[in-house]
Order: sequence, then C-alpha cells, then structure tokens
Amino acid sequence: MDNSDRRNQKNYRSLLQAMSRPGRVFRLDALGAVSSFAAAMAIGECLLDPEVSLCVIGNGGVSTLQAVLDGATQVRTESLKTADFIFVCGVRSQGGVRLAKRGRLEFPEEGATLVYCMDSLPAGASDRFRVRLTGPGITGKGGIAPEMRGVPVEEFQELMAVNADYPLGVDAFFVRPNGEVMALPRSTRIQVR
Amino acid sequence: MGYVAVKGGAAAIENAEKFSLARRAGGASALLKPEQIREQLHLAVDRVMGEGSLYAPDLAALAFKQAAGDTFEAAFILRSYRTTLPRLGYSEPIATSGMRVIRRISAAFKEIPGGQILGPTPDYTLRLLDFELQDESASRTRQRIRQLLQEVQLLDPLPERFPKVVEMLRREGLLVRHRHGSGDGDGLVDITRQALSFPAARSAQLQTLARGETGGLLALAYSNMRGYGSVHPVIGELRVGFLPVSYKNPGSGSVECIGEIQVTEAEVISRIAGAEGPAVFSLGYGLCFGHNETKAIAMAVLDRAMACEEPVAPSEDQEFVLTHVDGIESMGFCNHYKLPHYVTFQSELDRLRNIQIGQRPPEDTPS
Amino acid sequence: MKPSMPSKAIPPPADWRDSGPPARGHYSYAFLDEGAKREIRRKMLKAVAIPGCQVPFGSREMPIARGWGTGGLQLTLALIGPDDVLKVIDQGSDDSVNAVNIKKFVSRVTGVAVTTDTRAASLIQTRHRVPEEPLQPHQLLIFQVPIPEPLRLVEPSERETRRMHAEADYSRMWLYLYEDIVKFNEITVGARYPVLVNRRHLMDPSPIPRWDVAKLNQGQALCLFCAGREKRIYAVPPHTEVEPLSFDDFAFRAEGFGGRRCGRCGSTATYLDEVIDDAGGGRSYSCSDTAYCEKIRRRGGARGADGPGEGPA
Amino acid sequence: MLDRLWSLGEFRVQRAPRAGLVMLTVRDSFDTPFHLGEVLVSEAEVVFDGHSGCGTICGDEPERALLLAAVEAAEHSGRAAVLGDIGEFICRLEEKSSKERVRSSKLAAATAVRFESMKKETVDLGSLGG
Repeated sequence: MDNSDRRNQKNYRSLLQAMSRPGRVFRLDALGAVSSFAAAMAIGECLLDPEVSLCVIGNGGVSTLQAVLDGATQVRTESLKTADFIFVCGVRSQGGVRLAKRGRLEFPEEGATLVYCMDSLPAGASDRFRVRLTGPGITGKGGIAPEMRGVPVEEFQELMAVNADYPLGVDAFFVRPNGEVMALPRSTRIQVR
Repeated sequence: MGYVAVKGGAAAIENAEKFSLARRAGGASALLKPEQIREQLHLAVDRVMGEGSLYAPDLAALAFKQAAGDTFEAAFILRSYRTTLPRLGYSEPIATSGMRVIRRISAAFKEIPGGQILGPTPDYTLRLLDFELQDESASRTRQRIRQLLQEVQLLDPLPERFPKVVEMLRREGLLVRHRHGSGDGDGLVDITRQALSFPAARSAQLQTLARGETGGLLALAYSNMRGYGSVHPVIGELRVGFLPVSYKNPGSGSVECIGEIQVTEAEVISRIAGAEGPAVFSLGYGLCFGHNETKAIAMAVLDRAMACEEPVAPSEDQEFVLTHVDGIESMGFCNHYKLPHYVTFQSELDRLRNIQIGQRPPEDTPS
Repeated sequence: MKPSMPSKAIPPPADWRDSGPPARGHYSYAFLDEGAKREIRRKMLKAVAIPGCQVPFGSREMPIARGWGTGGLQLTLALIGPDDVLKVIDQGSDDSVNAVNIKKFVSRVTGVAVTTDTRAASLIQTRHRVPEEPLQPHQLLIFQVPIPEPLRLVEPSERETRRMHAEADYSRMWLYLYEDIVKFNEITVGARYPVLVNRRHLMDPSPIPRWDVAKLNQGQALCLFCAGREKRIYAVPPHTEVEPLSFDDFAFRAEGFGGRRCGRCGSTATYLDEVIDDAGGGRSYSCSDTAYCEKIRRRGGARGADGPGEGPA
Repeated sequence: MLDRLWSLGEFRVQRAPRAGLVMLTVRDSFDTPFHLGEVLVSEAEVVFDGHSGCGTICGDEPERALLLAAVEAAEHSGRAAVLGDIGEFICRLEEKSSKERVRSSKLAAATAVRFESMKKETVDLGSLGG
C-alpha cells in the first residue's frame, strides 16, 4: 500500500468519524500543514476524481486552490449550482451556500458537499457558544456547542436555512491548515441564541 | 498428511474444494486444455464472454474449465476478474454497419441485396446424435475441412459491406425514426459505474441486456412472443460477424484499430408501435458478444417490448426486465439461500409459536 | 532529454524481458482500485449524513457471489487499513463457512490482523446478528444486506418505493403490520423488522432478529449497511434514534426463549440457537454469539440471568 | 524480435506491459451509443531516442503491445529505418490475418442462398403496403 493511499485511508476514517459525530473536532494527517491549503488538499486527494465535479469560491486563493486540486485529482470543474463539491476559501461563503445543489427528493444524496478551508488564526472572539447542535451523532438531550472555533454565527445560519427541508440539503466540513476537521451534516439541527 | 483439527468451517471448506477438484480432474480422460475449449466449445465460450461482459476468449475458456462447464459460474469468475483490471479507456463509437459479416439473413424478404448468407449454422441439420463423433478421427476431419477450403478457393469473397435492411425500410418511411418510451434523456450511461435507476436511459437498457443471462432473457422474451405482450416480431436482419475495435492511442492520439471482436446483431421489426403519428413499423435491437443468436433475438424482442407506452405484461415493464436478467446477481441470490439462516429461522419460529399459543404471553420479555 | 549513448561494449539487458507479463494474482491493497474506494467512501459519507437513506453506488463484482456479502465486503475493503483488526461473523459465529471465506480473502489482500473477540476488533463485518457485547465509539459495525428496501415487502417496484421514501409515505407498511395483527393477533415479521431512523427514513436493519433491533437505537458505534447486489449503502450514526414500527396498544416485542439457558455458558440473556439433538426431537440451546459465549464460559459461566447487561437494552 | 530491437540499446520500457480493459461503445440502429461491454487489452509504453510510443492490442499479448509501442516510438523519432525487417514481420502478420479473413469470407460466400429468381428489377418496397 503506497503512502498516499495509506494517508487517504487514514484521513477518510477521520472524515467518517467527523460526519458521524457532528460538531466534534477530529484530526487529518495534513502533510506538515505548511501551506494554508494543506488540509484542503488532504480532503481533495481523499475524495475527488474525474467522476465528480468541483467549484471553488470565497475570498483570496480561489484560483490557486482550484489549480492545485485540479492538478492533483483531475476532478471536473463545474458551476456552483451543479458542483458535487464546493471548496470555500476562508469561512464565509457570502450566500454562495444557498446556490449549491441540495439533491432531489427521490435522490437527496445528490446534495453538494462543502469544505470550508479556514485559515489558522481564529477570527476574533469565538461566539460558538451561541450555537446549539442536536441530532444524529450528538449525545445528550440539550446538544453541544460546535468544538471548532472561528466559525461565524452567520455561516451557521446560512447552513440552517439551506438544510431547512431535510432530507434535502448540503453537508459541510470545516478544516484548518493544522488538520483539525469538523463536520456539519444536513441531519444536524442548528439553533442560534 | 494428518488433518489439523481446524475449528469450524476452514477445514471443511478446503476439503470441499479438493473434492470438487477430484470430481473435475479425477477421471481417466486427458485434462482439457483451455485452447481446446476455446476452439471446439466456442459457442459456450461466447456465451460466457457475453454474460461475463468481458471479451477475452482465452480467459473465458479457462473460466469454463475451472467451472467444470457451469456457464453461470464461469461468467461469474470472468466478472470478478474484471474488477482486478484497470479500465484504460473507452473505444471510439463503433457503427455495426462496418461489420465483417460471416452470417447474414433476413426473414422479412425472400431476397435481400447482398444475398442471404447462411454462414456457419447447424440451423438446417437434423439434430440426430452423430455417433461418428465418438471416435472422431482427426485426419479424416482435417481432410474434410481441407477439401471444403479447396472447393471455395475459386469463389469471390463476400463484399466488404452489406446494406442494412432496416436502412432500406427507413428510407421508404416504413420504419419509426426515433425511439420513444426510453429513459429520462438519453445520456450515455455506464452501468458498471452507476447503479440503475428507472426509467433507465436507452444506453443503460442495452448495456444491461448485452450482459444479461441467455436463459433469463429467453424466458422473458418467449413469454412476450407467446402472448404476454404485443410484440409480433419479424427478423429484419440477423448478422454474425466481426467488429473492428477503434481506440484512441493515449500517446499519439490517433485512432487505431486494435483488434476485432465477434458479435451477433439482431434487428426485429414489429407491427405499428403507438396509435398516434403515421403508421410505421417499430424496431427492437439486440447485440451481444460472440455467436449467440438466441440471446440477440431475445434482446431485440425485449428491447421492442419495453418501448410500450403502457406495460401490460412483465416483459414490457422495463424495471421488471432490467432488474432480473443479470445472471451473476440472479444466480448469486438464488444460491445464497444455501447460506445459514438459522438465526432468522429462529425468529420466525418464535413468531409462529406465539401465534399458535393464540394469546400474547404476559409482558415478561423486555420490549 | 536524449538518453546518454550506451557504452558500446555490453548492450543493456533486454529490459523488456524482466518487465515480465502482467503480474497474475497480484492485487492492489484491499483488492479494490483507488477509484472504486473513492466512490464507495463518498457515498458512505452521504449515507451517514442522511441516516437511513439508501444511497445508490456503482457496486463492483467481487470474487464472492452476489447475495453472499459483496456489499459488506466492499465497505470493509474501502475502509480497512494496516492498523485495523477485523472480525467477521455470520449468524453470530466466527467459524461459519462464509465468514471464514470472507476473512481469508480480506487478510489475503490486506494482511490485516483478524480476531474473534468483539472488544479487540476495530472493524466487524456481520451477517444477520449484532454482537452481544456493546460496541465502543471507535468501532465500525458493517452489515451484509440482501434486500435494502424495507418497503419491498409491500411494493415490488423500486421506482415506486423511491417515491414513497421521497414523500415519507409509509402508510402501506403500517397497513401491512395492522393486517397481521387483525389476522394473527401478532406481528408476524421475524427478522428484517422495519424501523424509523431519525424520525424520517424507514429502514431495513438487515435480517437481524428483533432481539438485536433495540441495539441500533442510540448506539455508541457507527453502523454501516451495504447491499452489493442491489447497489445501495445506508447508515445509522451513533446516538441516533432508531424506532421499530409499533402501535401504542401493540408494543414491539423481541424474541423470547422462555427462560432457557445456553447449554455451554448458562447465559439466559443472549440470543440462543435451537439445536435438535436427536431424532426424537430433543432440543438444546446455545448462544448464537459463539465468541462471547466462550468468553462467559471461560469466566466460569453465567450465574443466574447476568450477561452483558440484562438482555438487550 | 524484441531481443533484436533491444540489442540496439536505444529502446527502453517506459511502462511495463499490463492487462487492462477498454469499454466498447457501439451505436445501435437508432444511432444511440451504448456500452456493449469490455474487451481485454494489453498495453505497453516504450521510449526510443527520447520519443515515447504507446502500443495497445486486444487480447493477452504483452509482447505484441511492446512491439507496437517500439514501432511507434521509432516512427516518432523519425528513425524508423532502425526497425529494419520489423516492418516486414508486421506486414507478414497482417497478411496472415487478412488471408484468414478472405478464407472465412469465401467459406461464407459458399453458403449464399442462390434463389432461382426472376430477372432482377428494382423492388418498389413502398408497394408492399403499411
């Protein structure tokens, strides 16, 4: 088993744990986390190939991330409305999330997967305690606050709106260059105080 | 060699394998070589290739030997071998009009331009056991073949191409132009990469039929022919021949012919399709690997049957047909009932006993 | 770049010879090519994100027959890595013929360690049973599934059942259970008891007995289901509500063994196999989860009704 | 044959021959493309004088794939002459298979049904009625 396959296998197991335990932080082997896109690359190499499509949005670094992901995975590029995967540079999608595909009632799984590529420094004081997550994979009646710091409340509200008529919706990963990853599947119920 | 007491199934499995080896190769006869199977049992090899959906005559012959002649098992072995090989690419779309024909007949007309070519067929022989074959003498058989070759030496070879009967009918406006009643948009689907969903695109339908199990396809098509369905087929044209495989060279990018594959193609014409629109004939199409006329005709009849607006009989219901003709799936599931089911049976016993007791036992077991 | 001119003296070895014919019998790690693994991995993530929803996938053919566990096997092969420890059971037993066959194949293409101890395993592939011992958060339980569609019992067409799931219209399944009660004063569904997951998707828990269904509710470990022949993947994440369909006046009931004990370890809190001893019809009972039964026996046998927790929680 | 080529010292195996699959795409009589199934092929890549050549051939034929790749690499480099009598060898191969084709074509021709038909005149298919 060559080491890139080995790394993809290990990273996939972390992504799977993250998706089955929303709001909890897990760790990716992000190859030394030198560049700010190392963790995004780790997810890209694990999941992307010519059978799926990608769209990169956000502020700053969009073209570099797009080029790097294309080169490494030969993933197809498509528009925001039809892409299977949407990588967001930074942590604000500026409403881009609302255009992502949410799947059809007969095939909800066609909804897009979002990957927020956050930068290492948490943006300002974290107001993660205003957010309450409940649903599959989350223990306790009252739910938990998202463990990942630096995700603005507005982005949670965006996902709340997009995933309002479950099972239609999108599934999101938040990832930091040091390899920290948190998932927020559409099945998670989000409340903001 | 003493038997190590291996707990449970392991020893049993190994001994079962050795027993079937003894069954296959324990006799006095000389062991079969795959090329003997490939050459002398070529129709079985064609069937295994078609149902295994992998054109590789030598490997199909090997699988047939390994499976001791069980075509289900042999096709299954080929299918799983496929999974171990990388998919290098897709061929350029091949038009079957370019087929190098060795057999070409039509039931729709007494004579067709290019002629009715019987080719290698036992169709008109009397099926009486030929006891001479019991100790067939190689020299006498070789001699008869050599003689035939000499006799035909003076004949002109067949023309490169033959006009298509359906093309002639289409030019006369007698044949339906486009295909209706097929899936949502006719994108080119590859069912080895995407699970079937219904209504299925025409490409998914034809691919599924092409890898279908001959007996299953025949039974369904036969039900339609006998009345459970409305197809009254006439074979517009049946061809057996070789298709060139054109493939874009990954290096130079030029399209090259990398070989030929033998196929059987059936085009079935049947009475007027839908009520609306000008009265025309409709068409069913069947194409499969190797020389397998039964399968090609059955495919064409089913292809036509599934075009019905309102499916009345099972053979006209696309979902019914496409989900039940794969031999690897059907044989696998049929045989899976041999697997232990004693836990589920225990659960059924529990239900039955409760029902017989008639009343519900007091609330003692935890819900 | 031009290759340097070879020295005249010794022509280079005919390197085409030692490139050798395509290696036979040599398979990539875990048999599946990376592309197949990626597709299965993507679809598993969607299945976990929408608990109970059947996700179609491009199922590959395996050297094991369709209907014999090719679905569970493909999940195991897409998940497994060198530091995993694998347990494979059928009807609860590690030595069952097909479980041995699958274990042999997986260790041949991965060299991974295998075990019979549920506690020691990181991946457990199972057919028709959930292990008696509660699972831990890091473990993955992978179910082999013959028929993924719970509504197949009442509707043969996939197109139709897909619509019923789209509209969460499960009325025909409720009707089926109700008719059972009217006819038999009992729900006759033994294994494959339909459950509602996350209050939205009706799901087929695979042919596990009703004894095991309760273990899926608010579990500790991620449960993954895969039907290879029918080409569907679905999942139940940990801490997720899984409710068997039942009526207020007709509660869901697990199998009962009338207080009988396992002949080997004495437990009364495990699912028992009924074995017919002799022609006369004499019966004896033993645990279906053979590895757990062995564990109790080595600990001196079960006293009274103790076991992994008084029967299925 | 390959030994002789490789003895020149300028051919190098870029990618060893491997068995692979090519999915066949065919058009039905409605001109709808569909995938008929896969064919086993052998593929190899050879470098000659800095030029690479790729050879693909149906069947389990690693050596023919290498040969085709070598021929293509040599042609790309413009020094096809180095192939020497390889060209004839390939022509002989092609000749042999085309002779087989002619033979089976003649065998088929011998099975053409000769109806004792009237003088040929064009058949007006339309007159046959709907």
